Amino acid sequence: MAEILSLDEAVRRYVHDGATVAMEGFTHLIPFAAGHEVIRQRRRDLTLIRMTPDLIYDQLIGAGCVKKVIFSWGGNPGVGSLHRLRDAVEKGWPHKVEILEHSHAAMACAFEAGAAGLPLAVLRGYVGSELPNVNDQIKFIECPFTGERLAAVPSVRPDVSIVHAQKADRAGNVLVEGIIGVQKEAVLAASRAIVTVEEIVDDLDTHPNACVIPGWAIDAIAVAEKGSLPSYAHGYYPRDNRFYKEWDAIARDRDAFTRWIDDNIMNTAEDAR
Amino acid sequence: MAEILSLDEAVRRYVHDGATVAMEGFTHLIPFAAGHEVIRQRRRDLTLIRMTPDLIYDQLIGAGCVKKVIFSWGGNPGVGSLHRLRDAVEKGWPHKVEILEHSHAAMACAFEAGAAGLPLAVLRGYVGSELPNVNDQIKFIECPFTGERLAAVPSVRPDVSIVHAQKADRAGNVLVEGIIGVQKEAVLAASRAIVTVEEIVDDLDTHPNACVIPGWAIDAIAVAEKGSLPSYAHGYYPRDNRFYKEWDAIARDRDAFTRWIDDNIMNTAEDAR
Amino acid sequence: MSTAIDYSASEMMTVTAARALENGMTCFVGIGLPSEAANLARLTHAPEVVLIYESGTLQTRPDVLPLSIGDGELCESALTTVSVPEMFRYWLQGGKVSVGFLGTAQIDRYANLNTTLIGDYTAPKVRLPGGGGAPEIATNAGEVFITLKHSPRAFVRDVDFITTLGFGRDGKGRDGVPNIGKGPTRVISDLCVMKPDPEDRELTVVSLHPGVTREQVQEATGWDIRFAAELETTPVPSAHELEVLRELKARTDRAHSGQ
Amino acid sequence: MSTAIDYSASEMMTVTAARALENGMTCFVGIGLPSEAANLARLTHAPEVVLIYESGTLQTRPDVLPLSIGDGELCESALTTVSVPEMFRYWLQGGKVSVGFLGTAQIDRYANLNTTLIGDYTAPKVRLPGGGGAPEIATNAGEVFITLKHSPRAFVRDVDFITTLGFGRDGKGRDGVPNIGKGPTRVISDLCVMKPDPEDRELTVVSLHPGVTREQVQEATGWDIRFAAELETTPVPSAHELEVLRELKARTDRAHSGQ
Repeated sequence: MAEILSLDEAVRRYVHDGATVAMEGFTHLIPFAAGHEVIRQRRRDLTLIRMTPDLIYDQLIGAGCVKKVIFSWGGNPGVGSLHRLRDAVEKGWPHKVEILEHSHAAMACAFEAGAAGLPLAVLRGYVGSELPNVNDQIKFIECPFTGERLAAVPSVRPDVSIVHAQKADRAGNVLVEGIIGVQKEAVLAASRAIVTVEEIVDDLDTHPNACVIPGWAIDAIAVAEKGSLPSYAHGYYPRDNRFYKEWDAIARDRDAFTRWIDDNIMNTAEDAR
Repeated sequence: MAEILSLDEAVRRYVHDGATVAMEGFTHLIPFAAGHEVIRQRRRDLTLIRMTPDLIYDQLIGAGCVKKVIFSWGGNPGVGSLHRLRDAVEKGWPHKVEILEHSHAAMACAFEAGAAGLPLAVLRGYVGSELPNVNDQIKFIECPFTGERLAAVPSVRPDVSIVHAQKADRAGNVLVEGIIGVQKEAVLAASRAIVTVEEIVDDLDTHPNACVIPGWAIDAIAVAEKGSLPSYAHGYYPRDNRFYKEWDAIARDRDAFTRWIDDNIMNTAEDAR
Repeated sequence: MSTAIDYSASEMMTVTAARALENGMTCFVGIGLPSEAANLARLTHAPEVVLIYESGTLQTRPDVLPLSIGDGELCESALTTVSVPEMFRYWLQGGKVSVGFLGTAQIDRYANLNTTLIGDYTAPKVRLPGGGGAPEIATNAGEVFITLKHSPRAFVRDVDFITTLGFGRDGKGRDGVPNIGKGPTRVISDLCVMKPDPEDRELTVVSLHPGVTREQVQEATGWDIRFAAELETTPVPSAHELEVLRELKARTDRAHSGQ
Repeated sequence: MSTAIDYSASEMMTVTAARALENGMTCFVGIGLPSEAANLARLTHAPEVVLIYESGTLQTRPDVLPLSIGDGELCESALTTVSVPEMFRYWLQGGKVSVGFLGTAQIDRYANLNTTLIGDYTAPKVRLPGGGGAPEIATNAGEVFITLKHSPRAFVRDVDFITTLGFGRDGKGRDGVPNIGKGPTRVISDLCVMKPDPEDRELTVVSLHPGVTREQVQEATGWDIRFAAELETTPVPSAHELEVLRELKARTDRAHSGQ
């Protein structure tokens, strides 16, 4: 049953050094405030899972929180590279980061399978791709009915998932709306789930088939206003595309990056002040 | 791309003798008007797929349209048996009907896999059940990552699926709302799809993550007002529970059944007049 | 202040079944007796019990009992409604259900359930509705409660067909199976409460309903049923429970006969 | 009445790519150049083309080009938005996509795409973003269009890494594979249009953009590229196409530079 906690407390309680963590949000509703709190609490040796690492993982990697990244597309969308990810992979700064890469289809199916409690996802995928040569977690099975060869990947089952959503009610039921990505799957696949929200309301005031995650499937709810900036929250605020562009210059340079982390994360007690 | 047709024309064009047909709707939105049209057009040798056969398949079976039924729960919900199904299976009236039975979980996964274009569905199912002894379409595979034994069933991929929904817009995009069952999956898994709707509107007037099936994934839309009675349409009319109870007496007796079919289906040019 | 209250055997059964549920449980509810008991629990001592129906309705609070597993009432009073594949994949198989609450046509001494048929599969004496959600509810839920009326035709030594696993033909059907729930932990009839023996899993009477004798239970059971060493007497329904149950059933009857 | 109009090579590329799309197609759109071309098609000759983005937005009609694959504009202007697993399972793998429209960092003579890395996998010279949706778009869509700028670093004889299948290392990568799309049927660059040879699948120039010479194409290509016997000249952009494209880009720039 979801407890309503401060973000500081939620991260402290559920995100431990060495944990496997999925912070999801497909371009939309990326849980930046929570990611910053993880950096602020100096978590180490995390295995991060995410389809599209985005700036949030670039920041975590550059800040030295990360041992390994499992992903399917690691770029700054519409802008270019994730320079901190590249620097870690190519040059080992601040230390070497291991990567395990999939396709989107496989990752999406792996989140789905994780939510469905299965050990594997089966898909018609990776045909002719050389990704299976460099990722030993991609296998192939034979359909017992048709003989067709299909790809299989392990399901995603993080120790902790963190997602951001528009709102929760007082019982901790959460509404996710708009581009919902793999957020519900991330929450359901994880042993523990933290959801940050823009606000807590009396009534979710929604329609019969809305994407609502019940409070009893969540461990902690934390209010984080503008908690997904520079990503966006449908119905609340738009994507800060300018920041995504500016990030390119900040992240290219180790010193500029470190300064940005210090000024915007480490030397603030909490986000957004 | 969906064409807007009369129900008569839609069934004539897409439902052929010998076809594999799924008419879905989990208690809600059962496409009775379309089922009645199939009876009226005297289709024969159909293989019917449906999680919960309900009265609609009882009627089709009793009317002699059916060769085989693939299902997971064949009763009159809250009332008792489907007497026409039982009479066909136990006594061969009007002729022998073959059955292939699954669990709900397996059927639901098989519809999902059909929509996902896969040849099989994998689930943690049938453990200790004797259904695999009597259904040779239930097999077991081993997870290549964990070694766990998991059930596998062929995906559902009907020649035609027929579902009922609340409304379509003029481009044939369909809104399904409330208990959505496996309707979207049935439509997407089939080679051809017919959707009957309560009404055609200018604008579906819905929310970002509503269950909307695009017109280009549907072959025919037919207006069938009250087209799911005695089932119901969320937002339009309630379930006719009394008819479900009355059906028990009608269906128990071959003559009463035949009379009912004649009076309510065969001797009417179309439903609901 | 309590006074003796009249109640029927079936009310005794429903109230006892309802008491098995508690706040904090997430219950996947079968239609019929389980649904009646689960909603009674919700309307009395367990207002926070989460009820899930296989039609996709999550955390539903129906005002009247549904006739079918997919009545509109279930959707309208739910937190949200998901597709049926999602219900079985994410919520049941995904391990979010703590209790599966099932009815059945036949049950045997190892709590295996038969809802498929009486007789031989290829030439059935009676064809029953089939498995529905039960086979996977029974294995993927944390534990299973079962409720049905006692009769020698319902409580048989060995079911004609195992639709749904209790503990298998030999009581060992769950041993060594990975990722499987505890299985049936209690069976509530109109005569008594039974639990699987901790050693060999055979159903054992642990509590007799008030006024019911061992002989009555044995007569209504198709095998030599065991009784626990410390046999209890099931507490009687309270006036409040009976009042709520009767109002619920009256509301339900009115709702289903109208229209 | 038509007059000579100035246009850039990149406009030529976008307009030509846009013209590949038609009403009735369902197009899974990659971000960047494909997105620009697909929306130009929708705003000019193919108003009914259905655009799908991997973020889950079905049948979207953005007014400005999205910077990311999941901009709010895509959701707000979509018929509906589904989850990402549903997008990849039901809509792409389920066979509902007729055309996948992709960009890439590298392409080789068999139209294999590399978006993974330059150099060796364990010691990359340049680490690229990775596969994203492309590996399965390329195999599960009915056919694939590819658009990218011509350069010897982009058009290489053999890609360093096959992220996404064209026709494999030997041109036979799709032969005998069940349930696979036709693969790349055209590649549109800023210099020309290429199609796979019907026999051996090697990319062959079928149309030169106006004013472009064979030599220019060869210089910008990392292998001895073939030219079709009947080499065509790509039709020039119309004034209308250019106007719509320029307005679209101006709207987009305004939207993305403001907050």
